[in-house]
Amino acid sequence: MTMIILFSVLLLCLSVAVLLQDRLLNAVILLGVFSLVSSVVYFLIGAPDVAVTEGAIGVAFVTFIYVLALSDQGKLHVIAEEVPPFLFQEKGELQGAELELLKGFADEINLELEVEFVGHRDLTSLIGGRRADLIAGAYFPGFLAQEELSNSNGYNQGQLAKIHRPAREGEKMGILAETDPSSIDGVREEGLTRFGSLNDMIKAYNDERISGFVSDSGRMSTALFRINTPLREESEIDTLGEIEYGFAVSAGEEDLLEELDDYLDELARSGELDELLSGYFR
Amino acid sequence: MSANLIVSAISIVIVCVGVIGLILKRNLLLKLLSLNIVNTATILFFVLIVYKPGDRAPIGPVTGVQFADPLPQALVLTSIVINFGVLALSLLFTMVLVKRYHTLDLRKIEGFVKREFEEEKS
Amino acid sequence: MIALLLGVGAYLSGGILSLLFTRHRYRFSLLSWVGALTGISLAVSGFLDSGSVVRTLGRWGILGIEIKIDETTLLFAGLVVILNFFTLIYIRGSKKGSFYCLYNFLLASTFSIAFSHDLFNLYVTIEFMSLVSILLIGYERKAYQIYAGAKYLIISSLAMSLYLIGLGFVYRVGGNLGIRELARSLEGIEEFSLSLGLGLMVAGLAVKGGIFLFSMWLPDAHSYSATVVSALLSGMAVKSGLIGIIRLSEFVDLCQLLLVLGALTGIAGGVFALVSHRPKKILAHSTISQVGYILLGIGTGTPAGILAASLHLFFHGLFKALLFLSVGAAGIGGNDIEGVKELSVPWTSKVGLLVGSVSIMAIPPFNKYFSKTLLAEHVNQEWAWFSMLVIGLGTALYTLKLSWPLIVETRTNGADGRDIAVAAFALAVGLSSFLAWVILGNAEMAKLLSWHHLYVYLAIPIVGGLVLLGFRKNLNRLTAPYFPFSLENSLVSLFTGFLVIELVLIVF
Amino acid sequence: MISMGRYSVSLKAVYVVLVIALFGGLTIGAIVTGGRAEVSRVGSLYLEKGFEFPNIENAVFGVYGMYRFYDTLFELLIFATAVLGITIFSDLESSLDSEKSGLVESHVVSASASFLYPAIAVFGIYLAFSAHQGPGGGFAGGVIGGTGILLLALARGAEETGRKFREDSMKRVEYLVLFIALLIVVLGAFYPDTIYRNLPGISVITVVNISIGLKVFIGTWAILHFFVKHRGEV
Repeated sequence: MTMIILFSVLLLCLSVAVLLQDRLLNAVILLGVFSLVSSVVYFLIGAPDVAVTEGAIGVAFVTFIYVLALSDQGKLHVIAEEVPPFLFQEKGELQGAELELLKGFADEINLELEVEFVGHRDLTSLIGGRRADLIAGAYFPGFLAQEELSNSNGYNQGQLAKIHRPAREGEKMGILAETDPSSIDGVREEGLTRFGSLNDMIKAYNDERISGFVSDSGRMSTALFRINTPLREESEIDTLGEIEYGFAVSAGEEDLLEELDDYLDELARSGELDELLSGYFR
Repeated sequence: MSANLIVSAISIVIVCVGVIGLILKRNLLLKLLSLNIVNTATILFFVLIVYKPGDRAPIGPVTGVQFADPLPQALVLTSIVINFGVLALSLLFTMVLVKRYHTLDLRKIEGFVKREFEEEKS
Repeated sequence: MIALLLGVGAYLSGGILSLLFTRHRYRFSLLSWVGALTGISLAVSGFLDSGSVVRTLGRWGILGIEIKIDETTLLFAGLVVILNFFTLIYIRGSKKGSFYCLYNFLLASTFSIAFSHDLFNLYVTIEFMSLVSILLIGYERKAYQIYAGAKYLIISSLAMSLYLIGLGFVYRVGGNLGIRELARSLEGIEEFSLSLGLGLMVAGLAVKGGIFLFSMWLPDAHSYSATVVSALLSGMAVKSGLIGIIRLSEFVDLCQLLLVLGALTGIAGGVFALVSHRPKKILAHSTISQVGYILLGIGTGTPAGILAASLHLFFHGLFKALLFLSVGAAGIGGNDIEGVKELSVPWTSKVGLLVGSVSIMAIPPFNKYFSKTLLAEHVNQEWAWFSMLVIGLGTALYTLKLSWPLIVETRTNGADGRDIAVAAFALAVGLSSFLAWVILGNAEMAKLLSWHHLYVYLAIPIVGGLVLLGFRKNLNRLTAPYFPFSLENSLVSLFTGFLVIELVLIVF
Repeated sequence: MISMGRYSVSLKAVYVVLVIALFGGLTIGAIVTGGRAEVSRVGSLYLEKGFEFPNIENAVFGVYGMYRFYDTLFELLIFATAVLGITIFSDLESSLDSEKSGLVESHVVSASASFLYPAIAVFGIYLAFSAHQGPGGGFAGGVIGGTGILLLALARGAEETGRKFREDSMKRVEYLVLFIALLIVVLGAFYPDTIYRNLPGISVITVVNISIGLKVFIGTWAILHFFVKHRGEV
């Protein structure tokens, strides 16, 4: 008789344990154990029919269905614009400072990292369409429209620079498509042309189509290096302000953002961050 | 306070734990798990309610032995299958919802559903 | 017993055959309707010569499942057969084979609920019905339908678990499952565990029966699903919980509880119907408020009161299905009520809407008038009679708000084949008031048509019309809040409702 | 929100826990104070009457297989509806590119499947057939047989097993069984003694066992096949 009481107390603890799990797979396994113990209790109180049926359906079938249905949800979907040395692909293999950062973060919350390179325009639509969890690739607050996103803490400093022909400043400026001009002072809405990528913007500037453009330092160095035509001789560069490179998460994901911020702070405190950055940005 | 009253009381506590989990958990799949707990615990309660200590399985024509009451056991076989049916269909619907909205958080799903119904009808 | 087996057997075999041989699905469904018709007519003839009878299935004495044939059974089974005929003509082979299978399974389960007089058989048939209606709600795979189906499934599964716990208590004290045996063995027993068990069972059935605090899933499920499905669910499937409550009230005194629940459901359903904007949503909420009438009928506790409740249950099934079909046929189920002006509505839907709204407002020659006045005569408590008036006013208000723009302010255009079914249904609903005359007989009808009742029940629609004209502008500004109908809040209100039931059971 | 130190608990959570605790307290109070029926209990009657029929030793089978077979018919229908729901939605496009998440390829499973599956199948059939003598029943036996096929699917790949146990051709058998159950209900309602006691040749009990076992076996495999095809989507 005391066996039955012991088993039912075990059942109670199991039911509470199922609800406290945060990983779904653990919760499903515990539910299987819960059904198994209840099947044993049925046997003890003289109901073998119910014990066999609960064992066959409750333990085996239900657990199979749940485990089959559960996706190996453990994937962290990252979308990014390819910006060496932050995050880029060379000879088919991912490299970059942000890659190390994200890989460490994914291991921390035991998920599997999956990076996908997309064009500048469909960054926001992908996050809006909830296909991805995180935006990377030299992202800084103001780089994309803000209402769907929430930004993480910065991990690397950079400057926002405005490059323009002397004395004809502010006539026809160019900025990247999704940037909202309100976050950049000194740039007025009218007369702005928006470009799909930095390379087209620099080409347009060189063939005089626009009189100047705004870009951040990280992207400028790589874009110039890649299209290896120097800027026009007499262009002036005046820095608009400091920016913090970081990551962006879709608006609703507070807990993911919190974990990311804790991870970045802890990395900065332990000094690994500076050592990592110095490796990539000498 | 014989043992079977204590065990029935514990099965009711498990029902309460399952219902609290069902209401407060935001993840739709965890809601289904707690619904499964509630159903299993109700079945346990239904079989236990008529259990007298020392009951033997109602099998074998030997008379004069204290047999357990066969009726709740037969009824419970049916409700185990019913709970399985409910679970399989709700898992199917959850898969369709996740395929459409990519999230298991019920509050977000409810927001999307309301907005989508208005968009389609207006 | 033959009637039950014939009807259920016909529907089940019709469903299975239309699934296996999808080419002849319409023919098989018609055949199963004919089978059910013969079943119900056998039951009626059996009832006429031997009155209401309780038998067990399979001649096992008290070991078998009890079934009972009385007025409630016949009226509900008759409703099932009539709705089956008109909805079958309405869809007429336009759906896939599996739809017909689910359609016939739903009819089989409701037909069997009408006859069942055994508490566990009720549980199994109601669960079967909810599983089938889940698949019907989510059949067109639109995301909001799937969500409404999932919400209904979770809430009704939890409710039937509560029912099972209550059944455990009742079985422990009563020792039997058949209601006639239970009435005998629970003769003078007054126990807390018995009243709690019954409270749990009433809570479980209330979720299925569309009572306000319990079935918050109903507006979403009935307004998002396809036309025929919402017509069947509102007209017929909601009644299964009420049939269960009628069966429970045979062996225990639930009068005070049902009066309180009836008044609460009627008024709250009416208020929510007034503030919602889409025709199908208004009709779904009006189903909840009409359930209030039926509960008041059962709450009288007298056999005549239960007859009035079953009659009202029958008539409500008819005109609510008619309203859903006519709104669905016009294809305006989901549009906003204000934006309907430039739409065009086929004349058949307008006729259906006219007959439906006139009978829902209980205007004399139509069917609901007789069941409502019969109810008014038997309601013994003063405040219950007054709450009936308030519910009547609410009904008049939201019906005029729904049907006035749809009938008057929209252009009418021709009707294609499908809408003729709606017109034929409207005719049948109009004629169904003769059934009341057949059941009640001349003397009773004359009493019902007496001047005292007439001027009360004519005044209500007129007052409703005037109130609506005055407040129409700011009435349209109000919108129904969505939060009470989300999954978590409906579960919370389910348990709050259970505590209300326990409070009333303990206090009275 | 009420914040106590680190935990901020929403008002709704407190209200929910309170209501459910009240519900639990009331029910436990009813358990403890409740009386037990002394009047004629149907349960004891099932025990006495159940064993009078030839070769029925399991009283529980007597209840759900003979006296209350109408409930078991509805139970079969509920299982058939679940399977029907799954087959209706089976043409959902599976978001599974076959090479990405293959089933487990461990050699242990594929090696042991060939001799484990027959053992599972025999156990399932034993449970289904001996429902009236010992514990078990059509449902348990059918489910065990069905999950045995899942083991085969894990070992030999879902597509190949899917072709071997084609569930849509088996669907006709599944619904034929429903007809048999319906027939038994109708016959049992009018001539209970003839078919359960002295029916020459085959005994109705084995027909009941076979039909339930077979139906659940096919239904289980149909459901599992769906979830294998659409794995990893929640």
